[in-house]
Amino acid sequence: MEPRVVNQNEYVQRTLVNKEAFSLKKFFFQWEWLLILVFIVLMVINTNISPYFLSATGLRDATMIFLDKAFIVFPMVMIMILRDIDISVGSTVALSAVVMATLYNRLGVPMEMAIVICLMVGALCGLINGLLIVKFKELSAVIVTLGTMILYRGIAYVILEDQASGNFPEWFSFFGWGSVAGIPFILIVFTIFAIAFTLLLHKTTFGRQIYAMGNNDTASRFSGVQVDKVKVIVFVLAGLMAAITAIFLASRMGSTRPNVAMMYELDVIAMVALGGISTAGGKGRMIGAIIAVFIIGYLQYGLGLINIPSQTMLVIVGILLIVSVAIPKLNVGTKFKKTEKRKT
Amino acid sequence: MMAESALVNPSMDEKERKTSKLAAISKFRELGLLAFIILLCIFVQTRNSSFLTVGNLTDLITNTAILSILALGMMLILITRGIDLSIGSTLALSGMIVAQVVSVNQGLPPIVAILLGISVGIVCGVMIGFLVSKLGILPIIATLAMMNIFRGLTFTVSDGQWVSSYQMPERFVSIATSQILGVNTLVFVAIIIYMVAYYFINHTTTGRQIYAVGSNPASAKVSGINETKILMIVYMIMGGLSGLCGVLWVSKFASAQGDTASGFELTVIAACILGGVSIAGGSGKISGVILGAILLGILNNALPLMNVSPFWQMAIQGSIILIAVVINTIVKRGVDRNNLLRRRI
Amino acid sequence: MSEYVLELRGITKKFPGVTALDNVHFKLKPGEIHALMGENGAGKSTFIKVITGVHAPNEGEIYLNGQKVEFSNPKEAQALGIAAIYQHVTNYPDLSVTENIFMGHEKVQKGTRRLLWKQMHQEAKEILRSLGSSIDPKSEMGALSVAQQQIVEIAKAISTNAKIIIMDEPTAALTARESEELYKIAEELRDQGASIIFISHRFEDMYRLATQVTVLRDAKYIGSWEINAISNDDLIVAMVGREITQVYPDKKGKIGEELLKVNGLSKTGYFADISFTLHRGEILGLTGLVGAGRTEVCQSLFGIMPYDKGKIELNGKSVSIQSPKEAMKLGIGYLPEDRQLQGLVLQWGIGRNITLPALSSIGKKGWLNEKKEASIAKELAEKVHVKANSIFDLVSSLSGGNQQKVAVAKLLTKDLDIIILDEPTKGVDVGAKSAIYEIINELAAQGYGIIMISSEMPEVIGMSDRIAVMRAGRITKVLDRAEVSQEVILEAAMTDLSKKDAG
Amino acid sequence: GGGESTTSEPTDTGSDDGGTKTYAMVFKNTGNPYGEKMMDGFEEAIKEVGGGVILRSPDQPTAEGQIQIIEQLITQQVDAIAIAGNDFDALQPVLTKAMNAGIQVVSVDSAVNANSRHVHVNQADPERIGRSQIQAVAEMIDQEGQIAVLSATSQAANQNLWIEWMKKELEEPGYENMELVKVAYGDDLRDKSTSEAEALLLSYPDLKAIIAPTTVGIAAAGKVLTDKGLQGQIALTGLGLPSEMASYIQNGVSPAMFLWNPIDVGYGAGMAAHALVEGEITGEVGESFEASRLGGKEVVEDGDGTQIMLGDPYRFDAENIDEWKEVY
Ligand SMILES: Nc1ncnc2c1ncn2[C@@H]1O[C@H](COP(=O)(O)OP(=O)(O)OP(=O)(O)O)[C@@H](O)[C@H]1O
Ligand SMILES: Nc1ncnc2c1ncn2[C@@H]1O[C@H](COP(=O)(O)OP(=O)(O)OP(=O)(O)O)[C@@H](O)[C@H]1O
Ligand SMILES: [Mg+2]
Ligand SMILES: [Mg+2]
Repeated sequence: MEPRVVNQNEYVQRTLVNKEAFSLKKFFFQWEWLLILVFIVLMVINTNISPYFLSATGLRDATMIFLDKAFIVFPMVMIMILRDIDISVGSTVALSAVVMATLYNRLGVPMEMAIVICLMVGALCGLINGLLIVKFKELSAVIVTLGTMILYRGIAYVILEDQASGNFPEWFSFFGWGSVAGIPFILIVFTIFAIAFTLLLHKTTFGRQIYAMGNNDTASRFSGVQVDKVKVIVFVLAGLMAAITAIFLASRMGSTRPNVAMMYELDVIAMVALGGISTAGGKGRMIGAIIAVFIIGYLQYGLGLINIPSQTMLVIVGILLIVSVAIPKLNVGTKFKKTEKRKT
Repeated sequence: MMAESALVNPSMDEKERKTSKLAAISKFRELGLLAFIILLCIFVQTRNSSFLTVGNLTDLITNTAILSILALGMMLILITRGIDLSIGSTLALSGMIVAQVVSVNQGLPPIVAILLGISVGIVCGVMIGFLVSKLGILPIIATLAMMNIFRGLTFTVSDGQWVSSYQMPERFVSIATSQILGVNTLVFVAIIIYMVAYYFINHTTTGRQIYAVGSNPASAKVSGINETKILMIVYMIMGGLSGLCGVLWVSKFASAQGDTASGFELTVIAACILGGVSIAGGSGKISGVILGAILLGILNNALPLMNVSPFWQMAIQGSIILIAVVINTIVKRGVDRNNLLRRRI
Repeated sequence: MSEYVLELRGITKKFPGVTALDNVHFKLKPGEIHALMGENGAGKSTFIKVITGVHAPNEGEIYLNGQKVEFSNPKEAQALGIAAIYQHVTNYPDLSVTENIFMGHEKVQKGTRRLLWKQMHQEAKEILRSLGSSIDPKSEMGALSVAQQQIVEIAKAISTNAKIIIMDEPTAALTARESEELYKIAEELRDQGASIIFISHRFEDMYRLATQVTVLRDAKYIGSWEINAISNDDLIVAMVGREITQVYPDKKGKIGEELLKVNGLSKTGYFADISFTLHRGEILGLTGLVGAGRTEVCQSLFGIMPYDKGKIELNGKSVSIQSPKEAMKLGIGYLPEDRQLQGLVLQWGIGRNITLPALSSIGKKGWLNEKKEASIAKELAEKVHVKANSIFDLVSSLSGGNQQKVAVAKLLTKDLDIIILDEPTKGVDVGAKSAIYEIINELAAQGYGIIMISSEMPEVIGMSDRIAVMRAGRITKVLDRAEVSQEVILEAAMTDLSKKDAG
Repeated sequence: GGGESTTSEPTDTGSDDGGTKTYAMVFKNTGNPYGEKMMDGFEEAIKEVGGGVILRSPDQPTAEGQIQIIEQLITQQVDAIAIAGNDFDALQPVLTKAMNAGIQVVSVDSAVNANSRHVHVNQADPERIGRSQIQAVAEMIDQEGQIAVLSATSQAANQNLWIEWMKKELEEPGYENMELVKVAYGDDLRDKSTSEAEALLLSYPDLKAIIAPTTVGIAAAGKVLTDKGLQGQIALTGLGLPSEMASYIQNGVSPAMFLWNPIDVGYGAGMAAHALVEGEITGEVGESFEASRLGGKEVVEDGDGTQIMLGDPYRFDAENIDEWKEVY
């Protein structure tokens, strides 16, 4: 069965290595280590500049505040690996929250049912985005979600006009304010989703297909990946997670309005980008984005505790974002850049 | 010769001429958009007959001037496969700085104020250009960060205060209200910029190189085009236009605030997209961008006129943007399909 | 004045991790057509890019007419009369033909620097006409066929009035007949006094055109010969570093029962009334001129580009194919024409690429099984003899031929009956070519039915059991191995079968 | 002054034991001169009574941003929070948490609901605000003609409340010939308010007056009327900042408009917060305290809750605008 490509004796049958060699260098030069380092430095600085930072409830309560939009970070990581973007998520949060509140307050739908419908509305918003994107490929995700961003929030305004809608049942406030064994409920849910999405992205066929599409959409299609289906599912996930954000947000505010969650998309994109996921697609890991959520969250919290004006906060977060994406581009960071490439 | 000679048949010449006319029409991709605008105007007119009056159209065009100027700059950036989310903040920053300068320097000639605004904008643009072209940071990330930074600086510079109309010299405020050759200055400035841009884009090497870089960055490199320079130029132009618009904005509304034009970048991008500029780079035409800006201008002007509930306005705007881009794509697909049908097999 | 228009001495070019050129010499006489040959990855394209100023060499000197020059960018080389047609089409799809021709050396008015569109359109039209083409200079580049784009590239080189014209695999996308046209153009340019450097993997190109040949191997300069002074075998040894005994292997397999029957398949604007059959163990060659629609027919069978009309029968059962996934389930696999764009995820390792089409069958319920995946990938990569160290080596680091082998390995993960190969040896060097032929034959012997699209006449004739010839969207003839010859195929490729009023 | 910076060093920890107290004020958003003035007044009051001041605002006028800030203030164990709410209800959970932590909560300018505060410091009686604007406009147009309202959005419920009172006033005798033809919304955006104002002029050619009870809206309308040369033909009134409106009052576009003094509002809130912290009042109806230069103030009923009323809106016209335009 030896092929006779060339003179038999010239031909060398090669055996390939099929176990990835562990490289200490590669292990250490990972973007995520840098993020963790930043995180630690941040915690140390915060602890030193504010006596309140490590106070019994401070850290915990801060987590409750910044975690709501972080739910959208998970699907956004996938979307950005796919080389797409979804700027309608903030509007999806508003629309699903408004629908939930309206169903409960005006139409007398039981709260449990309203929550389920809220999730369905979110998923539906994502489905519409996904379908438009795959049916009209010429348009690209930016265009489609720019349109639906305005549309979804517009519908929220149509439903609730300029009113707020609240008066949720007592137990509903548990989502935003409750804790189990001293751990905020939102942190528990966040952790569960973090694990679920990390597994989904890194340990399943679906996740592998997302990376394939992000690197080369055409080749994935030719390899039998159902590219349209994968894309729609990812956008539905984004809608669904936006609805979950809506539930936590409505619970924490005890009410909701059509203009909640303004500009959330930009905050989420900033977290994902800081997490090392390039909008050029195909690269980055879930864990990076998760660390980035905590970096930005605790940074803002720490700055808030020393009462830094919010305009300065804008500048600091902007600089952090630039510096973090610039590091791998600079020479000092070439090693990071290189190992980053191989990672999926 | 080669492949085509095999495809060419004797009667081709004559046929070609006929089809080329059709092709010329279908090449005017904004046709669908233009038709849409006309239909929309007719519809609005039936709902409120004061829509198509000279007075209202003047308002409409004046209010659209700033949007259209910014859309032009954004078009150039989109052509190079970039995006600029920071323009709202750049506009606010330059507007605020200029307003503060004129409020303490009442004698400052308006043209100096305008040049100052443009310079502030250019500085902002150069910073972004540096991040994008030299450091290779993706435009969406770089401009997202700079959006925050410029906005923060605007608040810092203004110290939370506004600059009000009484603090601005009459000459400054009248930049936006005066007329040149019988046209409102804002509109006049927009027209001049469009004329210069038309020449720049279509009749200079640099202008064409912008398209080349967006159309195929790799071949631009082997053609000896300096991509860094081109990117720097487009972000600088965008910055300069934003700075200019900052001055115009402050003059038009006779007030400078920290949150000026926040979120305006999305409107500008929407105008470009409606005008058929491709996010994937390489294509985009001035005529399309004008139409896109005008469509949005009409919506802003007409929705209040039609007595539409304010709560419906946003939903309608969103639907119209979606419908317009979808119709545009369907029309384009129809043209392509037609071309296929005409092929000989 | 030196005897050479161009001379390169001791050129070395290093990329991070790769030495692409190692002390390379080259001499070009005026009015000479000089072939540059070598295996995939030998450094030919890099060498060209050094000459044209795209890459600056790390070491070495360039002499133009005896004068030492240094280029810091392509523009400077262009200004000195060097023009190149690059291997990977380097045009601007959104811009007009005229702009593509004149990009980088536009005609501008003195003083105002205004572009002179009229003159450029006019001149573009003239150059194109001199090349025998009637492409409208105002039409968009992206709307042209590959062959037409190639003509524009040539027009671009001519428009610079270059004294040295470099063509990097210009015939890779052309059929024999189109290549012939290109030869004529090249000769005409030479007669007008230009020197031409010509890169190709096809020996016919070299023998037809060149008077001198320089061979590179593994980034090194091997030698330079008069074309008549070196035998074919010696040339191959120079290129590959070993001897290749037989290019087309003997058939081992037997032709079995009918696998696929296509009847009256049509797609508006692309192809019409396609009918043929395919048997187990058979290699069906599909040939014709570029743009004949071969790719489109096969992509329809693979579900990429759904057909409008017609019937497909698999093993006697009528099927409908709407997506690649369905096609693969039904046992049809497709090796795409453009391996970089359609075939491979270049940024990934070999292993991941190979297992991509079969992920679901490797894992359980959607979970990945990376161990099993790695062992399958290793097995298949070895089966197609990929030259690499580990399955984690990035595909982008492989040479063209090895990349193609990885793409072929992807087809072997699935239980397929039919394998469609679209230009499987395009841009692949001689060594890798015969390895790929061997694999194809091996597969046929194992009972696969194989459809092989190819524009290279000898390859089609050497490999196929039967040959279907397409012309302008229709199959004009199906030939048996016995009755086949270059002439018969060419004739079939030129016959006009289409109805007068079609469309 | 630096709008949001801490002006006195935030106190050490645990200020319950009679040490210096810390007072925080949270405004709607940053970069709003009205808010800056209010915070100036608040700071002035706290300086007067002695204590640390923290001044914060989110960069966007959202309840989400304010919640985040209040959480941080709770962690810092401040003694009192004065807040101009971005939402009537949405701050209830976090403010309740603050009150449970022993923090005194005062809402000011834009109220939060009665459960989320100890007391509200009301700049002026909504009824008086609504009615005086109609009375003023009636005087400007001789009780005859069409009028329109150009509002912001109605989230900060005060706008709607004022408009309600305007409508009630219009039902009184004497306004038979006046007609409120439209309430338009400019979202407190310059460009949108301008378009809306232009649309009003176009849709109602016989319009005689515009009432814009919002600072951005009234300035935008003033600019439109000025540019169109309509001074004397269409009267403009409403609630505006003297600095923003000075030009339009001087050129006659707006014969008069109203506002209260935001410095006093902030000052009053500071005094009320101090009274709460010191236990002088608890926010029950009938209590009263000495608000220094504002004089004695009484806690009165306000729907479900209680409030402290500061006074009538102040009328600005050509006579007095010059002395006020520099102030705020
Ligand atoms: N820009 C680059 N960066 C890094 N390595 C490069 C670059 N360009 C080429 N190489 C490497 O240099 C070597 C020579 O490549 P080159 O393209 O010159 O080969 P070639 O002889 O033209 O091959 P082919 O026949 O396949 O076109 C290859 O190993 C290639 O991977
Ligand atoms: N009759 C026609 N008129 C115009 N364009 C055509 C026609 N037939 C095919 N084309 C276009 O010509 C281009 C070249 O086709 P393509 O290269 O895919 O053909 P092919 O026969 O598969 O050639 P190859 O074997 O080189 O892949 C395609 O874009 C195709 O759509
Ligand atoms: Mg090459
Ligand atoms: Mg093909």
